[in-house]
Amino acid sequence: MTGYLLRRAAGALAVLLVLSVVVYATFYIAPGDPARLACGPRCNPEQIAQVRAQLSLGDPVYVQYWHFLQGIVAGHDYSTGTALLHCDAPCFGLSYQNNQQVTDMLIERLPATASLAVGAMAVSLLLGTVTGLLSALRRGGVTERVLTWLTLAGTATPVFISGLALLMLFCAYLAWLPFPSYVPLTEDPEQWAWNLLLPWAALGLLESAKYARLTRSSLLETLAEDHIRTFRAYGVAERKLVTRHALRGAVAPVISLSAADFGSMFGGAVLTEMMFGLPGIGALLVHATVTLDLPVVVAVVMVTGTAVVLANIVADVLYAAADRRVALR
Amino acid sequence: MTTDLLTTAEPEAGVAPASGARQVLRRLRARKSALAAAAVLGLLVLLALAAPLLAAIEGQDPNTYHDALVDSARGGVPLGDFGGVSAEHWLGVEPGTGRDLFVRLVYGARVSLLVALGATAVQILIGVGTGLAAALGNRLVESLLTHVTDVMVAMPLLVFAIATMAVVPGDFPRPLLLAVSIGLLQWGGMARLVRAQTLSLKKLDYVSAARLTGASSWRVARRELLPSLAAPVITYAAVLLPTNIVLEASMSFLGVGVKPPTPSWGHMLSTATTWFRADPMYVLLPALMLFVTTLAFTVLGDGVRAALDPREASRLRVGRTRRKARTSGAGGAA
Amino acid sequence: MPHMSVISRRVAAAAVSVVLLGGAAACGPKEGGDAKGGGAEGAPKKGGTLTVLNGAPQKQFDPARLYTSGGGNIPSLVYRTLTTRHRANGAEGTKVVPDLATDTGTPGDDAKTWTYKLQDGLKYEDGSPITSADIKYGVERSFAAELSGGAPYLRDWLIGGDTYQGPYKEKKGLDSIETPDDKTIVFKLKKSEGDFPYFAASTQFAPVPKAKDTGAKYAEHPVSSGPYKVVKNAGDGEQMTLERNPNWSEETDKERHAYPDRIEVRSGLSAAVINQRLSTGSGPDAAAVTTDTNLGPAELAQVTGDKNLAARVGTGHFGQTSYLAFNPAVKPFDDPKVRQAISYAINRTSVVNAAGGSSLAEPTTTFLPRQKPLGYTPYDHFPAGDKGDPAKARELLKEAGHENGLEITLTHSTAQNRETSPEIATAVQAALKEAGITVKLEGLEDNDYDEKIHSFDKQPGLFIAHWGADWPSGGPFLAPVFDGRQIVKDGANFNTGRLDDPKVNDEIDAINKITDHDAAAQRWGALDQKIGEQALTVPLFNPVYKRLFGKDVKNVVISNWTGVLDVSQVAVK
Amino acid sequence: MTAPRTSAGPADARTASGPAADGPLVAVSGLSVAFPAGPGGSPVRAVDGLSFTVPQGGSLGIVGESGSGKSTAAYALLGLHRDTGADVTGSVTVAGHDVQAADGAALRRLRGGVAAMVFQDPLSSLDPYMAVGDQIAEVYRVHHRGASRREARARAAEVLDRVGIPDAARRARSRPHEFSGGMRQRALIAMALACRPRLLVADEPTTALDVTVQDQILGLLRELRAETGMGLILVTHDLGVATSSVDELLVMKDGRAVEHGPVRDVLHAPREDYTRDLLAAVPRVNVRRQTRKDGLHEPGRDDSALREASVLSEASVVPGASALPEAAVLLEASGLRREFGRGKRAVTAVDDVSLTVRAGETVGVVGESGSGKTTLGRMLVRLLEPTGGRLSYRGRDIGGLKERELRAFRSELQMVFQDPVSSLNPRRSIGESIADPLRAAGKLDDAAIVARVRELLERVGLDPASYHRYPHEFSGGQRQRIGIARALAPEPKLIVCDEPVSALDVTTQAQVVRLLGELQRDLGLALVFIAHDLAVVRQVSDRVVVMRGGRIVEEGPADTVYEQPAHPYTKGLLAAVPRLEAAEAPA
Repeated sequence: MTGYLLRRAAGALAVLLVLSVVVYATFYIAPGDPARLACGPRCNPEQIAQVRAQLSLGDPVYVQYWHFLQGIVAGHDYSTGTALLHCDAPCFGLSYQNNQQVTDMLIERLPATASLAVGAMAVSLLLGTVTGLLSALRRGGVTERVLTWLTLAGTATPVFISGLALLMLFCAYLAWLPFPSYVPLTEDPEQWAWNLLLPWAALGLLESAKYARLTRSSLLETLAEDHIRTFRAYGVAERKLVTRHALRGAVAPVISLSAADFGSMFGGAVLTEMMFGLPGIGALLVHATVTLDLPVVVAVVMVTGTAVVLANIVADVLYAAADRRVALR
Repeated sequence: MTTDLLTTAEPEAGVAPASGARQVLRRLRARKSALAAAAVLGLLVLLALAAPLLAAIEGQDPNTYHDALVDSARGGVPLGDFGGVSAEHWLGVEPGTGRDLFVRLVYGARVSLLVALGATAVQILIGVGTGLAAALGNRLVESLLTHVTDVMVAMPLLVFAIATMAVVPGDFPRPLLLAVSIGLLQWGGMARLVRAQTLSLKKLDYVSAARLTGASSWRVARRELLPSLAAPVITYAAVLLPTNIVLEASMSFLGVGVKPPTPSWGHMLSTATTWFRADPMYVLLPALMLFVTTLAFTVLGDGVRAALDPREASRLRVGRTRRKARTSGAGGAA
Repeated sequence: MPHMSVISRRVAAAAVSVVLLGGAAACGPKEGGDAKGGGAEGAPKKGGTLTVLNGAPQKQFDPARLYTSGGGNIPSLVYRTLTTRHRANGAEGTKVVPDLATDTGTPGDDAKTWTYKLQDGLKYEDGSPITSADIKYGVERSFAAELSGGAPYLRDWLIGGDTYQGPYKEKKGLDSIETPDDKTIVFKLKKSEGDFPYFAASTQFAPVPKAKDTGAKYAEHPVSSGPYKVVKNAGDGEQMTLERNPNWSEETDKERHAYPDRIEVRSGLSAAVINQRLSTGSGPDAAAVTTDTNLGPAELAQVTGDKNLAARVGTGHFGQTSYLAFNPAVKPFDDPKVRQAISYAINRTSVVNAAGGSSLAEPTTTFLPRQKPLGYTPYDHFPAGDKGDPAKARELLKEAGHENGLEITLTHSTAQNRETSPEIATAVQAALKEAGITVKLEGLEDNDYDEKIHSFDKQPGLFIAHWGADWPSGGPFLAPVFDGRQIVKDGANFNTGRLDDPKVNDEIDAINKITDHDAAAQRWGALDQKIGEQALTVPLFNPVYKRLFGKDVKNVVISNWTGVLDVSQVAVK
Repeated sequence: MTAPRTSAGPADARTASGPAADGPLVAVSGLSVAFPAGPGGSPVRAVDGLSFTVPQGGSLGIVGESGSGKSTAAYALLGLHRDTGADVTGSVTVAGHDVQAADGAALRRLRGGVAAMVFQDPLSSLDPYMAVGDQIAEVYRVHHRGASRREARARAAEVLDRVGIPDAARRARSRPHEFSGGMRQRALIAMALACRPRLLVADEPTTALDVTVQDQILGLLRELRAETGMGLILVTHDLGVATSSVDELLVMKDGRAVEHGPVRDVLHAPREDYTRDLLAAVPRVNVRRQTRKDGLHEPGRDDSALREASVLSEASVVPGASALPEAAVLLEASGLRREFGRGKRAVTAVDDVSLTVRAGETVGVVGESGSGKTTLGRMLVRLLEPTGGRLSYRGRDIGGLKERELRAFRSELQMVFQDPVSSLNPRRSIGESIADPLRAAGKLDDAAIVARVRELLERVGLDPASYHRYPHEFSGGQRQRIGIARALAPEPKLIVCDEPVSALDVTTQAQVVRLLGELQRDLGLALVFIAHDLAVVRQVSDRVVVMRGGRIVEEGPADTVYEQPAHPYTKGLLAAVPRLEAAEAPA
């Protein structure tokens, strides 16, 4: 197990390294001059040159990249003009836009993203597995038909449609809920949940369809397995067959998938964050991309990449834990 | 699902495994929902193909402004009921510009379908290639490709999409670029699937038998593996298609999709969201088109999956069959 | 200031929300207008919490890095400057008035020297006195590369400004700023600048106590000289909380009212959400305003049908013009006849519709915006009527030897800003088609667009551009675009028409010497009319801004300087 | 009814299971089971008018080839077709309960409480996530509602102990994958015992097991019957298994009962041709391989058996391969090794195996599962690369050759695979599959290839016109013939047959074995015949190699190995093979 984890961790590191190189390269060839963007609308060439030097943008790209790596491993010193400060490892450098430590920016924004991801995941898992279960157990009935179509509709509705519909319905027409405005959990848990309800619902609904379908098919598959037949042949009631014997096997792939999805939600919920104005890292990323704020882009990609990679490892471990027949290699 | 849980082992003689396009089609036809979805999609494709013709019939084109049809003082809201529906403008006009909505919607279908299909094709191409190479190559190739796949899976699509849009010269055809970039960024799932399937297939005796003929590995892959991969690949592609439609719409929604004034549903939606109250038709039409298309693709995908393998969706039945085979024998009396 | 003033930086930052929203025309300081002091009934009182719902986060908060003219909106609550804009509705609000200083500045030496005296009793939030040296230091630090972002005028105007690298690298400071005593500060300029008082309203002229300067980190805890201090600045400027600064005294500050006790800024919101929240007005949203988001056409359509809502809309004007720009170095735009033909062919009605309709854009035939203080003088050299004059255009084309039509490319941005966006380009395309001109559209991503149109070498032949005023004066509106000495070959070039006419250059210098604003304005207007004859641009429209505010908001003031609702005037009690 | 009737079974179980201690334990009459058709097909009638009875404490073996409906019939005893869409008619009474009429609750009481079932695959038949003891306890509590968890666990440990699980109380906490195959089957039997049923229905209970384990399980079943007096219905395709365990035999074919009677009668005096054919086809481990010239007569067989035996003998005749020890050595392995995995996880599948195959001879390789025989076979044709040792073909070392270099040898070394389903590409016509090696060789033009394929099809006993048909249109035996044709196509010198007949029914087995024999005789092929079935191997081999744990434990001429086994393992193996003769011998 330890060996397995070590191997996966090494693989993950390699993945992240490549990812950062790709990001660097892509942005290096992208048109637009970050120094000019950072300098302001009417900078003259000398000023831009100064800013370029200050941001070390004059160095060859590999030198910049090397400094980036150094910063992550050892941190680095930087000048605010009045003082020499140390940016602790892992240091992703300073934003081109406002010279803030990118690490701080990330830390400030992670809670919103994490809140969204955790809640949406809970909503989608709950909704998805229950729906999937019901539709598997009520095979052929009206309930199944209704649920199947509902989940299909869920899959077919992009979050910018469902989110808008929810906002309009609950905040504008019915005014049951406030327009979402992120309140940190630590500040006011009740407001936190209240404000995140709609984003959770919008993202959760979309994702739940996937889990519903997976739960259903995997449950049906498990119910067709030999050991279910065994217990049926020993007079165990159908309900118990499902709850005691089929469910666990059926849920394993769902858990595994959801762990992997959880990772991608860290970077993938951009539209939801923007739709609801959540100050998360997805929104940060889009802003940074538009302004060619490379350090921020790289940092966010690293963080979300790490989340995805870690989540995949966790997913595999969970899957193996749930299903002893799978060996980790 | 009338799969019989207890007795699949016995009456096996005569029940053919999935093979032959004709059988798949027959099974597909037996599913009403899939048929309906196929019909809807057929209609959509027809609409998209016939867009210029339809525009001509209506007597409109997608880019002509109709200043007289909108109320300029009120933000350009269309004059008339239901967003300006009239004999000349079947579905009304776009607020502000007065462009014909019907024509823009059918032209939008072209973009959506083109990009989604193109992206799926790219995903299949790269995914199958990489998956095959990872499954058949030596340890080095395998671990390299596996890691590349991991990188792809870990990439935040939108960032790279935005970056790609910025990097590629402006005169490069946008739909093509969109298709290629969605395809280039989202093939990881397909590669993993193909790799896993190929690894199971590789263990099948007929692949060993093919190796014994002295055929080259490429020949083996082409003749023995690729045909068997078709079913899972098509199934997965059917899952990818609606995802790609939504991706295209999302990118257009974010402003990094096809360039205006080319009509695109996602782009229409992004400008339409604020018109929710003032001109509901403007939001509902593209939303409905997008919804129906995605839904139809999803339903059809489900149907295809069921038709390709009525027993177990996209999972090879190697393990169990072999066990069974050894004991009771899968075939009837010789 | 030019097109980019607000836009580039802010918009760049905000582009996404703009893009995303798709909706409302966006952000940026716009100025405005003729709103009557509106809002809820009753006299404004102190107290309560004002919520500001914004699209673009206040990413920059360092006084050295802010481009915002007139001291900005939220920043001007914290930073007082030598002069400031008059906080009044409409045209009255374009006047410059003293802030920290006792007057708007004493010119000397043909407006090459500007002297200011500070008021008595000025204090920072910690109670320490504000001195002229702090203002000098504040100006100096804006030269540091770490704190880039401000307007170029300090560099261009101050003696030695072009080489000075800021106080961190050059400890001895800038000699052209003198502080003979704690209350006096003197600026020495290379040339005459009658507009200096307007410029002195920028945040670069806010005092920064050298001892408290933390360089790039200063924005986190700036030392307030205004009525509020920053108690929280989180999420990269997305969430800010301002509270009263007890050491600010109303007696020294005639412009700011500071009615609310507390101001909460929430940004990063989509325009749709902001306007929806303002119109619903539940909970704290009842006492909310926005300083960067307008009503989009869709919302306008909805609001005009609702009396209660309509009463909560303020109209703002900001000196800005959207226009077609020609690059005469590219054929066939070297031929004045072709430029004129296009000027005749343009259909301003569809362009205005594409920009949001007649309530959000006013067609214009002059380059200078429709504002007296900027020098607006009506003229229409190529009368095209509401819908364009394709016949006249064809005629001119024929004369120019293009009787078989013409094929040209129009470059525009793909950003959804209703100013340089594809809808407008399409409208232009449709209108020129009538005149036999086939237009190929080249839509560029915003960064790419921005870089191309301002690059001397890569500048397209025909593109949609817009230009906004750094302050309400004709100088910053015309000079960068038409002054031949401001053609920049290796940097951002704004003289896109490449006009280098000694007569024009001389006139610009001459007007800059005038310190009487009204007199100067008249000359700017005449200059604009003169330049207009060359058809280097086709003016299209001036935007109009509609600002929605919460139902408990009182004392709404929208000046034509910024076009946005002034938070320093708003009361919620 | 020779089984001892004991009344050792606790009385409570009897009373709980309801009425009728006197009527027959099982009475089936006119039972038919039909499965609904797939799309476009007609319904499949798996069981057709079946009737039989089993007295209290009696035992019945239901034998038949695949598709005969034997398992379907057994499932009907527990009402397992209910709610599956199958159409069941006729009457089934088990210990006085009318299975057809029982409602859901009654049926659940019957299942496990009155009649318990043991399934074929012990691994997949147990819940992989649950401790074995808990699974048994759960079943116990279904039928003893008042029982506490503790009591249920105690009962689980008790029955596990009874079926011979060592340290039962502790092992009860293990999950199925921690058990060996034999132990799992014991656990399944323990589950069946838990509620003291009066009837045990065992569906191919030993089919997935090695022969030695099979022997133990059958022994256990006998013991348990003797001890508890419960009845047994044993469903199996293996006549040997059936005869050693039951009193009566029911032979089924195509859903109908062909023959029914006491074991001895059925074996000795079969009334039906089908039964006779079936018996004749069963390979016997204690019968010498026939050479062409000698004995058409086989002791202990009646005429029909003789007819079949003659066929068999013809099949296995080799022109005295054993008589030509000096025939050229084709393939020689020395110290051959193969490991899988790396580092600590490495598993040695084949360890230091040396083997010689001469032209025209048949070498049999026997061993239980996991003995490394398949790995060895695949190395011999170089589908796998040996990790150690030397492999030479006609003196040329081919052990380390690259795929490209191997091509020259590919046509000479061929293989016939076990699984008739997976050994043919379902998406290609059989003609194309057979033509593959010919096309790869590139010597013939298209017409010549088609002609050659048709010739090969005919040679293996198939219609040459079936070139364009697809594998699923053929039965298992036919598919195996196709596999053989494919192996023959490149005119190989040696064919490795990996369990070529173990997936086939006995009659089909005999035919395929005969075909292989003919081919060998006609074409002078060398064969390596790998199988777990000792009897089959004896019928075809000149020399036999016994493998265990990756090593060769014994090697020698077939008759020597079978009649005077030297190694104790070989002895054990041979002793465990169920024999028809035991029952055949006049009692």
